[in-house]
Amino acid sequence: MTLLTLNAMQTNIEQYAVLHDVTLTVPEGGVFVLLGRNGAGKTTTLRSIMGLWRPSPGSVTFRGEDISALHTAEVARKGIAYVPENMGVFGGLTIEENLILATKTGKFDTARLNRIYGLFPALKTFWGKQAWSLSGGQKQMLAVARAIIEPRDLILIDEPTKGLAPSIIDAMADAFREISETTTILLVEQNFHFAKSLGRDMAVIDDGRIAHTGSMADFAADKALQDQLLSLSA
Amino acid sequence: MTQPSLVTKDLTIRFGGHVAVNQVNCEFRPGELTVIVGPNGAGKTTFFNLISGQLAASSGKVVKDGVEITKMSPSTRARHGIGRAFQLTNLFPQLSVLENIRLAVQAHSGDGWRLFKPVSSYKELAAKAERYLEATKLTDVALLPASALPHGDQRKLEVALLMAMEPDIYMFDEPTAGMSLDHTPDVLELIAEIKHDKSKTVLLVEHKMDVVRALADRIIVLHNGELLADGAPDEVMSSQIVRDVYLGKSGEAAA
Amino acid sequence: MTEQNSTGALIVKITVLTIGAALLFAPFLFQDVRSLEVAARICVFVVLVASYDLLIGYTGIVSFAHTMFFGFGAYGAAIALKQMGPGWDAVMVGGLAGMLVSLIVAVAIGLLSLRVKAIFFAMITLAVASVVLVLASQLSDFTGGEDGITYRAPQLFKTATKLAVDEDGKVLRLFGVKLNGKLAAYYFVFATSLALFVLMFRLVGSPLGTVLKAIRENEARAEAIGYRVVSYRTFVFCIAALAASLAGTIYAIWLKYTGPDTMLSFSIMIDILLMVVIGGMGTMWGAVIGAVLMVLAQYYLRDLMGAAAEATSNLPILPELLNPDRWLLWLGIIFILLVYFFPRGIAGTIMQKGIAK
Amino acid sequence: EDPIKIALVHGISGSTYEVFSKQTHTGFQMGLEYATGGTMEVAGRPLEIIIKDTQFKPDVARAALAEAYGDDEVLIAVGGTSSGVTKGMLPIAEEYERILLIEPAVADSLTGEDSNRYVFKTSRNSSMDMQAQALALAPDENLFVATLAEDYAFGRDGISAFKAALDGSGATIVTEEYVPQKTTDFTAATERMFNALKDKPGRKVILIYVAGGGDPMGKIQAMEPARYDISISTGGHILPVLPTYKRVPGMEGAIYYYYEIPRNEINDWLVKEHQARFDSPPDFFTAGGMTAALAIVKGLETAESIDTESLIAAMEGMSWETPKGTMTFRPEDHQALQDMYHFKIRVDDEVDWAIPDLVREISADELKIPLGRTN
Amino acid sequence: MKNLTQILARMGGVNLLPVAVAAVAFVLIGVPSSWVTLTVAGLAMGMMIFLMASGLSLVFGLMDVLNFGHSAFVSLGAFVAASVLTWLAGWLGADSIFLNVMALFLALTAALIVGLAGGWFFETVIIRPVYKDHLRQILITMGALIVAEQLILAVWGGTPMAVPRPQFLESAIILGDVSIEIYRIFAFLLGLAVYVALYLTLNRTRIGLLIRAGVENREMVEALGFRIDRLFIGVFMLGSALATLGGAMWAGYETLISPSLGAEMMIVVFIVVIIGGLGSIEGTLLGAIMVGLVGNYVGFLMPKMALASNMILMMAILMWRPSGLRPAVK
Ligand SMILES: Nc1ncnc2c1ncn2[C@@H]1O[C@H](COP(=O)(O)OP(=O)(O)OP(=O)(O)O)[C@@H](O)[C@H]1O
Ligand SMILES: Nc1ncnc2c1ncn2[C@@H]1O[C@H](COP(=O)(O)OP(=O)(O)OP(=O)(O)O)[C@@H](O)[C@H]1O
Ligand SMILES: [Mg+2]
Ligand SMILES: [Mg+2]
Repeated sequence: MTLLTLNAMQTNIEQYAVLHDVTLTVPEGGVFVLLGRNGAGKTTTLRSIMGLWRPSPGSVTFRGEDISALHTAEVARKGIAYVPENMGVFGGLTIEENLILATKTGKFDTARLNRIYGLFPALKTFWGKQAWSLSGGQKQMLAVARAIIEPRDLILIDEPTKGLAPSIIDAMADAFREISETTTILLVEQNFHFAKSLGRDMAVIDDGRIAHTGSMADFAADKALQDQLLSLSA
Repeated sequence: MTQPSLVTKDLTIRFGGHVAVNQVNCEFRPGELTVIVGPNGAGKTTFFNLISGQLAASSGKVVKDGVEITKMSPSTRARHGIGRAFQLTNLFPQLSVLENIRLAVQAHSGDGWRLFKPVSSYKELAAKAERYLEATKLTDVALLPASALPHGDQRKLEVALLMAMEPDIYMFDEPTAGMSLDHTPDVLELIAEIKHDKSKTVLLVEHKMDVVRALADRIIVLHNGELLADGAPDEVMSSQIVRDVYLGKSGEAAA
Repeated sequence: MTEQNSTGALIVKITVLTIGAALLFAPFLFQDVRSLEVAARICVFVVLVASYDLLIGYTGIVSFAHTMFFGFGAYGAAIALKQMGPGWDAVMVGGLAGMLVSLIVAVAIGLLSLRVKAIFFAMITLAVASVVLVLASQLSDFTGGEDGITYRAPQLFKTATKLAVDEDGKVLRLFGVKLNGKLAAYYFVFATSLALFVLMFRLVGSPLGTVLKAIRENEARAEAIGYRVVSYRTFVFCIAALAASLAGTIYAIWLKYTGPDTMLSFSIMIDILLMVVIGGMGTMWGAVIGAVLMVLAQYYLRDLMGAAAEATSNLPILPELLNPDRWLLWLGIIFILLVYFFPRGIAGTIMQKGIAK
Repeated sequence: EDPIKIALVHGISGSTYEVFSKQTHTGFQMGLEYATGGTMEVAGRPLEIIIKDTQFKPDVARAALAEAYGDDEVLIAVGGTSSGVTKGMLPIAEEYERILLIEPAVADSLTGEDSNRYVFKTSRNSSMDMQAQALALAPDENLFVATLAEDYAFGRDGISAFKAALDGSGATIVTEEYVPQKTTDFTAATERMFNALKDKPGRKVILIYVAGGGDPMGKIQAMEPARYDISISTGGHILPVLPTYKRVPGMEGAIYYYYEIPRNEINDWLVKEHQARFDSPPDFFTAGGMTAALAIVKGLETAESIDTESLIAAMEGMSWETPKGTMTFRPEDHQALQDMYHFKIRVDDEVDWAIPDLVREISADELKIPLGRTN
Repeated sequence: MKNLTQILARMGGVNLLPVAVAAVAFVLIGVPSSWVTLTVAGLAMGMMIFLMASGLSLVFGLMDVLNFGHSAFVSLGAFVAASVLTWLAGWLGADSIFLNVMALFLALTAALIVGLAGGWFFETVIIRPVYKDHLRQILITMGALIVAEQLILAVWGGTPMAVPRPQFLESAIILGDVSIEIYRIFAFLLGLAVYVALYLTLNRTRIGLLIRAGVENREMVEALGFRIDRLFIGVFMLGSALATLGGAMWAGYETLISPSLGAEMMIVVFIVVIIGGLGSIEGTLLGAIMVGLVGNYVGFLMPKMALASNMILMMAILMWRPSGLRPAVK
């Protein structure tokens, strides 16, 4: 079943046309990976879904409803969570406060909280500390934790493994696998190794256009295609 | 063996009750590239901050070429030949790429206090800045403000600033984080080049194992602020303890 | 940011040069009393605004004490001229004393508080400036209190002084302009202001200028690549203070009156701020344009609005809004619109235009 | 005929005092009207009025005045509103050798050392205020006074003038309190004055001399000085302030002008016309503006010819009629000597403000106003 | 020594500062009745300043907006309340306490409503484009201040305006040699109520958190599903309404007001916000009370120093605690 459809989306940032034609269908369940070089337009695609940039023309359809004109806050309330590239943690707030803001009611669901502690023990250690003092990787963990503290229908994640230690990346992969059983994840990644292990479907974006879509298994097997689209030959 | 250019003695910093760097003793020599690895929050960036002066040590010493620099301000340390690039990009956003680099060059040459001659009359300055622009392949965007660059180019500029400072000690903090694969080799080549100059000492924090393997002469491992292992790359990477705390399963697969 | 070669930059430079020429020939071009007053005020305020721009535009230091330094220079000259009588010795002594006091206070403020957060620094300068303002009113034996001091300028600048005489012993006229002391005074103001402005102009174009901008942009990073930020800040704070102090001395000599309302009050501080912003922060050209527009507005906007009110007198409401006494209201609105739509000020915005990408 | 040009150089924008300047202008216009019988002509020449704005800035004021003399070639300029601004204007009059008539600025120093022979002043000065105030207290051995003033030249000069007027009367000053300018809380100063006064025998008075916007009188009254038999005294004020005097019925002091006090033809006309035109009685500055206009017309009419020197000759020592009765320009320093009024506050619920009823006229010769300029 | 600091910290730390100051003043003043009069007056003055400062502190601390136009709202509140009171002068003069209170209530409500409306206008038109840009905030609110002052001048004219007060707030309670003005008691109670209300909203709800997070990263708060734009307007309206309320109370205290009233109070208000520590309502209250008390004590003990007392207090506190007494961010 289709969860999210991007339909001939064009996005301009100030006077620059960044996305030229992005058409994409994200099915419900599992991890959908979006790949592409630096500056290809991956982040812009996610931001356009969230309503942080406005695509025009083009539309975003979520569960059959056009959400491209909605305010970001309303998009979020449809059940879409966003983990931005720069993590977007609130440095002046403690870990606890960062997480509280991400809950619907202002109270924690103990089971979910415990699962988060299990995934990222560091968050428990620094619970009452202000987030600016966290290390780069710890901030990344907090950002992901915020997205999964509530049940959601779709999580948009922008390069979550950037700057993470290998062991954490593994933990994160496990976590995503688990989350993706109940929630769809749209994942932007540079770390192809990581993406390969998770993705079911995938797309490559290049210069603001979708250059390829297909199943991850096929793409992982096709070295020539990888080389052409991602300069992976090295 | 050459004299160490940089030595830390019992270097420690506490934030409240939390000890982020704990009694680290380490020596770094010219001509050697040391990669520092460790889990997130191990204290790698903090260790850099203590060496370059962004944070003041709670106890312990930092010694550069026999001179103790522990109490010096960051700018004084920079003038003593300690240079670093930052993990989170840290530039002069509204100044052009060229101006960014020129600033680093002129800090090194001590021209900051020239008051009344126009910048353009300093030919040597311009020539040097030009050189680093070319080295980092930023010539095309030299006149754009730094904030207008895409992420990858900003990371490169971060590296260019460090190069232009021409320090004795180079410290890179995850220079290729978030950089796509087509850009990464440029930066790695630059670092490798510095390594060839035998008078320079290089410290590198990096999580990407292929990068570590390609560049490291030596690896040290930090964990919970403590020095856990120190030695030749193969030796360190294959030790059980490093696998446990740092590499996890993927480490095993890769090793 | 290639300010050098855009067409916009050319426009700005030509404008500023035209203004310079107009100021140079002002006594001959506009032969009325008001114009000369306006021209002299423009000269002095260009220096004052340029020196303030060194702080706020180039280095990102928000200080509310700039009029205080202006006042030190002015009161130095004024008190010396009053006590020692009109003469160049008094001007020298007063001017130097003003600079010395400015320097000491600037160093003290700089070293004590340039380390604190920008907003605290602004508050501290505000506090110091208001203490000085009160002191000036309390030490009335010296400063004339609220009423200020009037005194005589050196002989050369007296209106009655004849610079050149014709056969009958009357003041010689050149293109209808009397060659008297007033003219000498104007050229004194013009020449000294020009010299100060050129010095500051060279300063921002030098390597030091780039360092100042770097500090504005990212202080911690400037420190990390080897610049002692506190020294640079204190230094530029002192330079700006000295320039303001000298501007004060010049203005005191021109006005022959010094009082809190002309030299120290907070409203002058606001004027300076308006001028910097209208002209465009972080460019010396902007200082000239801002000072010119604002001073012209202060002297002529009223008249203009009076004319407009008359012209519209048979329409409803408009004449009420265009009432000349409400000129400040309009200035405020124009100012808000400027900050809103042209955050880089007039010079900055024009310079942006036509940059070859 | 060429018009005779007169400039009004006041602050009409940039400060809340701009309304006072406008009152002065109204008074001036009405004065000319009255003096010329509505023709607006003197000696067959029309009068032309030019208005200049000082913006309450001395430098702008100087430029405006210079422009009036130099470009507009006015014969006489009238100004300004605040003393500091006016002080800056004095040398310009000397430079252009034209007359500057000061109205309504009050400072004594405007006719003092820094002044010059081109300056005339119709407005009262602070010494008049304070001496009249002292006389209104009927000082004797039985009187104990605590004074409250703002701590700057204006406040201190006022208190010295007050003390000088008490000299020899036997009255005692128990304490002089000076609070910073713009003080809003007078509790501390009041406690000090209470403590200094409360055990004294005889009549106990707190004298308030504060010019700012605040209302120290109301605040001291709220602390109930009556429980120590202490009474308050302060000078009269402009109409908008008089409502605050309703708290102190029976208070006595001295005032410069209140429209119901002077009994003369000119004042009657002024009050009637002002009521008719503006639906309100005239105030301090209207009366002052009119006074200035009357002085100028009389000067022009009596001068041998219409030029500065003849005018100065005519005006030195000149006496003329005003809404406040006869005034005289003292020849030495050109200050206009005038009567003041001793009043007592009466509260009438029908009237919006408290009414200063006349107790007695303090005539100009009772006041020993020190000579200003000697040059 | 260390023990002592710990004990002090447990007893309330910096919150004890006013108590300590009052104790020292008691010894120095020596006359108990004067001391009580001064202390009570100082506390009430502090509360009135708090009313004016709380809005600024709220906006400054939570939204990181330095609003120089705040003083215009103070003036506006004063004039609106004064106009309403003048208009209802009949009710004020009446003997019925009910009519008295109604007039007062209407005046304060009018001031509040004008503040809310003005705040809405100010946020949408003036402030919205300049969030996160301190310099432009200072400039644009300065411009707004000029415009607002001119408008007040245009509407009410420049003459001072006398403010009638309700009968039951006139005069003082006399206990022995101590006198306590009733108006000050009223101001104190109102200030206290406002403080409690603010404290509860900011600490017992997520609103405070949301605003702080929104200042740091507006987009992210929206991405979490909150309409931060509406919240910001709300905070700004509240801040402005507190300013007009403060102005209205101040008008009643001053009884004679002029349009420059707001501008004259501004320095004190800034000092209070700074010494209290950015963004904390507790700090602002503490700072306001310190300013009120110290002003009175110094005015009594060393009148010569009264002028500089606020500045000295600010300098001293900043030397001791560079980010104020109780900064929101520790
Ligand atoms: N705020 C902006 N202003 C101007 N150009 C922008 C802005 N944000 C992005 N761009 C440009 O849009 C293009 C696409 O950017 P985007 O951030 O979507 O790339 P990306 O695929 O996420 O790259 P990366 O891997 O580096 O994160 C880039 O060329 C970038 O320079
Ligand atoms: N200024 C500070 N105040 C308090 N705690 C801090 C501060 N700086 C760092 N820390 C803590 O010190 C620890 C080490 O942080 P550091 O940034 O050095 O980690 P790192 O090894 O660089 O990790 P990463 O690989 O994720 O960047 C972290 O737990 C962090 O929370
Ligand atoms: Mg991206
Ligand atoms: Mg790190």
